Amino acid sequence: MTDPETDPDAHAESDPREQSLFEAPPMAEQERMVEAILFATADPVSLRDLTGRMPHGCEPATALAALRRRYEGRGVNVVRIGESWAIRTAPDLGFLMRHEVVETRKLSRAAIETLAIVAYHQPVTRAEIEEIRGVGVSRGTIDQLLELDWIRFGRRRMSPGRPVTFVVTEAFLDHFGLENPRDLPGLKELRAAGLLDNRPMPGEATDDDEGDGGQGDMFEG
Amino acid sequence: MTDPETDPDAHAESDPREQSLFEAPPMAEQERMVEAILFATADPVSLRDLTGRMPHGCEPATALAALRRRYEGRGVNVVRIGESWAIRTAPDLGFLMRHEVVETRKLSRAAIETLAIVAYHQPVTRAEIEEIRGVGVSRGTIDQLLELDWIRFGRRRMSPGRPVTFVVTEAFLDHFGLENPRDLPGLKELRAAGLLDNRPMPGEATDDDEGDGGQGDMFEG
Amino acid sequence: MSDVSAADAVSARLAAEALIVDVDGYEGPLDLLLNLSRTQKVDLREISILALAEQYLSFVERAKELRIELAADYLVMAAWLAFLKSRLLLPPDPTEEGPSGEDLAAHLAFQLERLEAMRDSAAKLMARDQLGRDRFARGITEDVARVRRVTYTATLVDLMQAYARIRTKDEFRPYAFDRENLLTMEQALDRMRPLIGFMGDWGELTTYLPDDWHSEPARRRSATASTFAASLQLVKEGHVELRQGETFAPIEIRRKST
Repeated sequence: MTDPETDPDAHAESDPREQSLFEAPPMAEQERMVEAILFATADPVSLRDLTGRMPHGCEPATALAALRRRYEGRGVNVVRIGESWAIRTAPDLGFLMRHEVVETRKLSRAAIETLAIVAYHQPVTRAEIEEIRGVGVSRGTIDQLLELDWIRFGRRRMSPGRPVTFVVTEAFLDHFGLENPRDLPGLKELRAAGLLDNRPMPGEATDDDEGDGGQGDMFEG
Repeated sequence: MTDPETDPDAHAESDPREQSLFEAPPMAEQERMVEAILFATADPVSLRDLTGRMPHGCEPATALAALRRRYEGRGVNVVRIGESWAIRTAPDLGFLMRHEVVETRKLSRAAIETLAIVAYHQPVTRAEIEEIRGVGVSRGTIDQLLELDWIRFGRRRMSPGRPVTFVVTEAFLDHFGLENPRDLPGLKELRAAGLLDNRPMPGEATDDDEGDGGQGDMFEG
Repeated sequence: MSDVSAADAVSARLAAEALIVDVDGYEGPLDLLLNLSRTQKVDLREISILALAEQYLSFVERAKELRIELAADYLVMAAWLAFLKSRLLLPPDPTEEGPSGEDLAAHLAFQLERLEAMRDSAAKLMARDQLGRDRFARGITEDVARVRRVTYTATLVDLMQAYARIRTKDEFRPYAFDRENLLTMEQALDRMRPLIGFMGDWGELTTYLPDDWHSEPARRRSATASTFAASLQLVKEGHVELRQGETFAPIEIRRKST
């Protein structure tokens, strides 16, 4: 027998529902209570908390076990966290908790220039890109284009250091509505379209020994 | 024999994330997903959000209906709030949640009455609120309701001065457990008794478009 | 209209005096009228508006003694009620325009009833199970990670312009005219106009370049461009015709037959 003077649970007069001390709610009702408490409480709830919050005579452990079974295989599960319990998203549905926001941005100037150089000069090495742009090409720019799947690694150049080359991808052609990189307007057409000044390139002659001349036929004719 | 080409459940073995555009996850799986999403947030989630977050081809409306039935009579329920859905504890278990009660600033009687007028007469202009209450409405009262996110600005009234109107929000519906503004207690009776009419003072020029039956379209249908 | 009992008058007065003390509870005239009508304990539709008006006016009288300032609302309502009272007391004059006392009284009754209805509704609303008091939302919310997926776009024109920009970058320099190697369109036009009369059948445009602009590439390019532009201008003016057999074929010019 517990001593009513020392048993902390004996002071049931504060029970909000005026449940009689000796009639606990039916188990189904207790399960509902545990469910509501676990749902609404901001922190995981210990068995002790549950006992304290539920009407007198309840057996939260039993209710909890039933609730746990009920949620097995559901979209959320009753999980144990240390000594406490909480309702959490089923692990396999975590992907739903990411809300993807698609944002469309214009490609940076560095990226579009690098892309243009790859497109017109492919296969082209990073050193060549830098040479043509006249400024360094950041790792991030290359990575971005690789990630967009607009450029990919081509074959290695058979020159000292065997540098990797870059070429454009099918996705690139798709995006820009080209059937073939050769469909890119040549320098002459750029010139005709007023996109290119017609002065001879000061460094044009030296461009070729750097590359393998691969792009040459692309621009002539 | 089910035809694998037409049976939507035929491809159920694959991971939902890898589903192609045309194979929605089985309905039981969709129900789990809706369950997880609704459980994860305190705010109501619109059908549109659900559709956006679930894999292509899902039908959250069907899954929602099933989920709602599943939670009938449980400790937490699936409730509809305007065009959105949420999970809320069953009202009869509120007594367990004493810990969770957030003490809110007590609303003044002016604020409560103004809120009721907006709810029952929406969309309603400030002048109309004042006309109904027979007293000026202080800026603070409106501000307080706006701040609580229980009312918001509706469309402007097409009458001289193009006054702004006020309507109640989804948060209002959520707070008072209403599926939609039509469910306001006693609304039908009030309307039948003509007590939601905007009757002009006799002898006053009747302002035709002022009383454009503003709230009609909100409640009808 | 003396159907207001003395007891009611007393309670009405008490209610009226309460207004002075408890301004929060009694906000305004209609509000007060509603309370006065309640003290009559009758259906609003059967209320004696006249009695109500009298009670109200006597309140305003006394309130004036108690409080120096009265809200404008009260005074407007008082004036309106005084008008209403006079309308109700005087026999209707058929020649007079405007609403009858009965109409005004009916409207006031409607207003009071509507306010009462809103009071009731507000009470019903507040009695509902409220979120955060009787119903609760999820306590542990799982933040939805907003994954920002950025897609980049560029057009073919962007691409070509970028390339053109790179290819011409080396030549960017401070703007300066070197006039000696530049044939302006105006100069070309001046040169072409007198020649139109002598143009026969189709002839290559290049033959119309000034003699001393043929050899040096820079001068030749400028002359070609300005002569071409000038001939376009002449086409536009209807003096000549231009044609080109195919891409990159020589451009030919002739005088337009009239």
